[in-house]
Amino acid sequence: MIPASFDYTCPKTVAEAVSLLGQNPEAKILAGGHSLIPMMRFRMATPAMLVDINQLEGLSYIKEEGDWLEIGAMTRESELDRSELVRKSYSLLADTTRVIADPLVRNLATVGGNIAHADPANDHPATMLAYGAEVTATGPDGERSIPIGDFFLDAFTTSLSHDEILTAIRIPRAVEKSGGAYFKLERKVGDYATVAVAAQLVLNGDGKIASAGIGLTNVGLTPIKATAAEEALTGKVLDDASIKEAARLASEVAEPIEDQRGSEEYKRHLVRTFTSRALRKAQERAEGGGV
Amino acid sequence: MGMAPALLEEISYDENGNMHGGTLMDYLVPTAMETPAWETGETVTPSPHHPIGAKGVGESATVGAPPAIVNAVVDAMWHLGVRHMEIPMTPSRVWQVLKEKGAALEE
Amino acid sequence: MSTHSITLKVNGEEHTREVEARLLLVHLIREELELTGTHIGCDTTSCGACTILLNGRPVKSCTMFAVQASGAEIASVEGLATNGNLHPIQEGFTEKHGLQCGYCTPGMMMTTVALLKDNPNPNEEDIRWGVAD
Amino acid sequence: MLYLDIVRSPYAHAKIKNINIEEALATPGVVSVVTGKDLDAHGLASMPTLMSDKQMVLPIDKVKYQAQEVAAVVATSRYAAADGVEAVEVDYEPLPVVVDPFKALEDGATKVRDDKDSNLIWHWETGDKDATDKVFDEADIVVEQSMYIPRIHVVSIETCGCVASFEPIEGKLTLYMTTQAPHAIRTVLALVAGHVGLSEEKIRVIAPDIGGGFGGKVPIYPGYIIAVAVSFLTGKPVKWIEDRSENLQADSFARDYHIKAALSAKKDGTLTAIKIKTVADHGYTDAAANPSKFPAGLFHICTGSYDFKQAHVEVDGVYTNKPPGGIAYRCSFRVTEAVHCLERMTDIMAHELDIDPAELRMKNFIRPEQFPYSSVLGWEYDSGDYEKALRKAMEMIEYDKLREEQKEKRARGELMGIGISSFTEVVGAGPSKDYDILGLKMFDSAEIRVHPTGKVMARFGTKSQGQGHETTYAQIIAEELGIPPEHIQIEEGDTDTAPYGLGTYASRSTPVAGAAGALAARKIHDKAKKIAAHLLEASEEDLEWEQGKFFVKGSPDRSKTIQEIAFAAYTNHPQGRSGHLLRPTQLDLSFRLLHLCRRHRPGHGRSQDPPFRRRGRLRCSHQPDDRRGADPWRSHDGDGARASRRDLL
Repeated sequence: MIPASFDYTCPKTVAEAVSLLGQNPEAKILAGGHSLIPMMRFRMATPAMLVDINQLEGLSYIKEEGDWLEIGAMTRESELDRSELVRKSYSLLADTTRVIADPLVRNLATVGGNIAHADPANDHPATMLAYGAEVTATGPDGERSIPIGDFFLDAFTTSLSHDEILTAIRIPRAVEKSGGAYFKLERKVGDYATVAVAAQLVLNGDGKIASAGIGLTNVGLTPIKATAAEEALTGKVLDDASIKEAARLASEVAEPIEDQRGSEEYKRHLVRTFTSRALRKAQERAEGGGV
Repeated sequence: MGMAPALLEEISYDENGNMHGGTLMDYLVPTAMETPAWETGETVTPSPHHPIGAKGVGESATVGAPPAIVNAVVDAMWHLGVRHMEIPMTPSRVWQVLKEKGAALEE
Repeated sequence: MSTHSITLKVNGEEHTREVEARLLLVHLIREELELTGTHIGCDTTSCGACTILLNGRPVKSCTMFAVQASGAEIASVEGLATNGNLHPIQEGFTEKHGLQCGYCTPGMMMTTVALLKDNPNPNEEDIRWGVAD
Repeated sequence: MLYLDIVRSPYAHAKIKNINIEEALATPGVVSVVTGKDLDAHGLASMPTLMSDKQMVLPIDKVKYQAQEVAAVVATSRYAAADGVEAVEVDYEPLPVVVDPFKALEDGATKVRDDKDSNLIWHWETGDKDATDKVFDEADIVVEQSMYIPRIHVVSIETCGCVASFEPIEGKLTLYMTTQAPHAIRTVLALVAGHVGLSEEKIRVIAPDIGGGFGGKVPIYPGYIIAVAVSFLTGKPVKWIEDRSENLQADSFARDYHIKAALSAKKDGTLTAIKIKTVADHGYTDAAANPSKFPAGLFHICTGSYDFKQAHVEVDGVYTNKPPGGIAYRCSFRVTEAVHCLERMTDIMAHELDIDPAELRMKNFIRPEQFPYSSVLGWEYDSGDYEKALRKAMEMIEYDKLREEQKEKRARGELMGIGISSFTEVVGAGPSKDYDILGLKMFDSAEIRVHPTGKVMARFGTKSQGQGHETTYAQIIAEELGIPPEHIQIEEGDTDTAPYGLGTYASRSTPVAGAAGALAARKIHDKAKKIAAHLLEASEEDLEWEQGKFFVKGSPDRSKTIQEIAFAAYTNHPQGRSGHLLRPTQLDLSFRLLHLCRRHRPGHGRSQDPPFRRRGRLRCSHQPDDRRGADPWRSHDGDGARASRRDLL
């Protein structure tokens, strides 16, 4: 399994990288490489040029600023995993990071790569949908912000243009009485999800749901935002009835297909089950219990 | 130790002879996380035909474990009318059986 | 197709090589530097037999191009023993028969070295989690 | 060094209309592209499988399974070879595919093999059908069940691969390869390529440390033959290392057994007979690593640990458009399939009769006093105490408590199950009357040399893949000779130095080669006694042995250590025994086992080899091939091995 030949560039600045992409329509960005390099080894991807963005300065950080938690695109999954800030206040993100691939992959794999690759089986996309995150894209005309809901167009296709680089992801800053959880069924460590569900809740002072976010992994061509389920929960108290209804709505919006991981029916069942579990856990965390 | 064929490993083909599971991403070999802890014991009955009484035991775990694991799963569901489970007993297969027997729970 | 001059430190020793961009790091280590303790078990980043330490962190050297490692410090299993003395991890693996065929053992050892650096007193769950790849 | 990479078929069944190699040959670094036609010109386009069926090395006109080798690219680097593979253009015409073995057996089914009449490879049956049917007719209860044991792969962490290095001046081929059976490989290579001049004495197979085998590294795969052929033709070393995906998609597979079984019993739970009908999917060629006389391997150990009165087994081997299947994997020649069937059936019977599965097993176990026991399907069981083993396992897991817990949980609607299996496996592939590979009768060999300072070099015909032979064999020899294990060097895997053996699989190394080691060590021990008698000026009858030294009875001070004796063997030998005594410290003994039956293992625990017994307490009661070596003063050069080679010719 030997990749085809390619030209390699390793720019030092984002502007330089953007310019290289602009000049080379067959170029691809190399971030953590843990999706791209295996595909190149199978010659399923044969880019003429790689623009290695691992040496770009200032793209690896996790910080709260204004209304956002901002994460640099080149932040390694293992850095997220070790971040006290993430563990303390962003339980959904912490849950997700912990189950991406395996510990060694997480040492190189990046948050930006996981999202920009737009593999519906990747874990961060659903989580970012549940959070209502925003993607920062840097191109020849500077930065622009893309709501995550507008980002995933199709399998492996995003709204980034060829000469844009995903440079950061912004998650709404954690507020009081908020919490989330990610539930994933994988066949073994390192596997893609059979099904996974991300849920994020913000509660009002009276315990009712101020806002709910639900994202689904690997049950369609793109990660799916379960909008109807989110809306059905808003303003309600999380109880057996509202959970059941949200789980049903989430499972309806899923578009799973039968494969080695299970039947369509089974996957819809998992969406219901994990939506219920993730919501319960999110509620528990929003109320200050559990981690 | 024999759990892999019982629970994970399978090579299958579609009707055109295309293989499912031709990489280690889909041919599932258990890691330390999937593998349970186990206890071993032994009794000794030396072979009378052998200068040091030795017998081969290289495959002890792998031969006996798959039916033991199937027997456990079927034992758990016998009262529901389940007589047999094919291997590998993946989560989706077990769920399918429970569903057919009206025992799959919804949360 | 481009070639690149790279310099990297492997087990404390500096090496400079002219490499094709597509040369995988594991092939540089095994075939150019002739450090064959690092093994290849799969094509899909699944097995961990090729694990080395890249600037102190365990990574899979089959899923990285050699050119990306320019300027990096790499530790492979050959660097564990010092002055003819086995590393405590090597001694531990020997004592507890943690070898069998030994093919993935170098990767297991490098992972374990890194795990213990982060977490000197892991419980069983930490260990299983840490080496599950 | 040249590097080989292989073009593989995307189709499971297709006609090869054309192979265009021009672009590949123009690829930088590519030296040549080898096709089936090129190999055919040298009579190397096909080879025999371990079951004497035919396997294509490279096809001439048709491919028969997905990922089959179609052409090979030889280049100056692995990277260039991969580029060459990408550049080879093959024009295929897809043909109808048969993947279901039941459909393959239907009239009018697509024929997988043009050289055969049908897709049925063989029908094999054993046991008395009428007598079995009669027992079934008289039974109180009969249970039936179909089951499928899917295809699985050995997936040893190191893939297959080799460096073939032909030296044209000496005419000698050295093949470094990851194999479990180096000598058998050497013989098979000579059979495949003898006609082009690769005679067996000109072939050296070296298996260094190898990354797991599990049965998958017993056969020869096309890549090996292509590498050998290219090295032979170019006179350069050629390296072929499989990728993981190639390994998973093309090498031999295990299982793929479709089983229909019926079990009969009396009301009280006494099992009376078992009937099994199986369709075995072997893919496009019968490459199973079975003893020739048993097409379905040792599947007929299916009566397991129980005292059955009758049994009847039928197996149909079937060709399909899949890679070769049927290797012995993680068991001794299809025992796993048999055990799976029997233990499922036993459990179903227990549940149907509402008898505890453990109790039903206890009731039917062969009892200790029944050994040696002859099974109805013709296996002789030497020893065992099955009930004791199961009771021990039940105590360890606190079986009764678990059943209580299960009852409580079930009352609460929770599902909990407890599974038991017990099995008896025929292991230690060594009884020549039952076992062979391609006619090579199974035995194994040990050669022990004691150096003047009392250090030992011992070589064996087996090949460890991590089983720890270096430790086990050293312990056996240490126990026999009183030489510390750390002074004993164990070597295997080089056919130029190690004595002929059939390799390591089917749990055979310690039972067979380990036995040869013990017997060879005993011969040295007997010789040492003669030298000690000479040195101590005592008669042999007056000497006693204590671990590591001989001493004169009643005078413990008058003693000679094994190390002193070893030195004397080279410097101070008895009159009239000179040359003979000095050098025949080299012993080569083959050992064939008549019957071995593994210790019974209920449940799914792991176990260790039984502790080694000191000689004297446990005597070998049957040493069939030991007669020739009865004179300890005579060197013995491996008659067993020679006899087998004669059998082959």
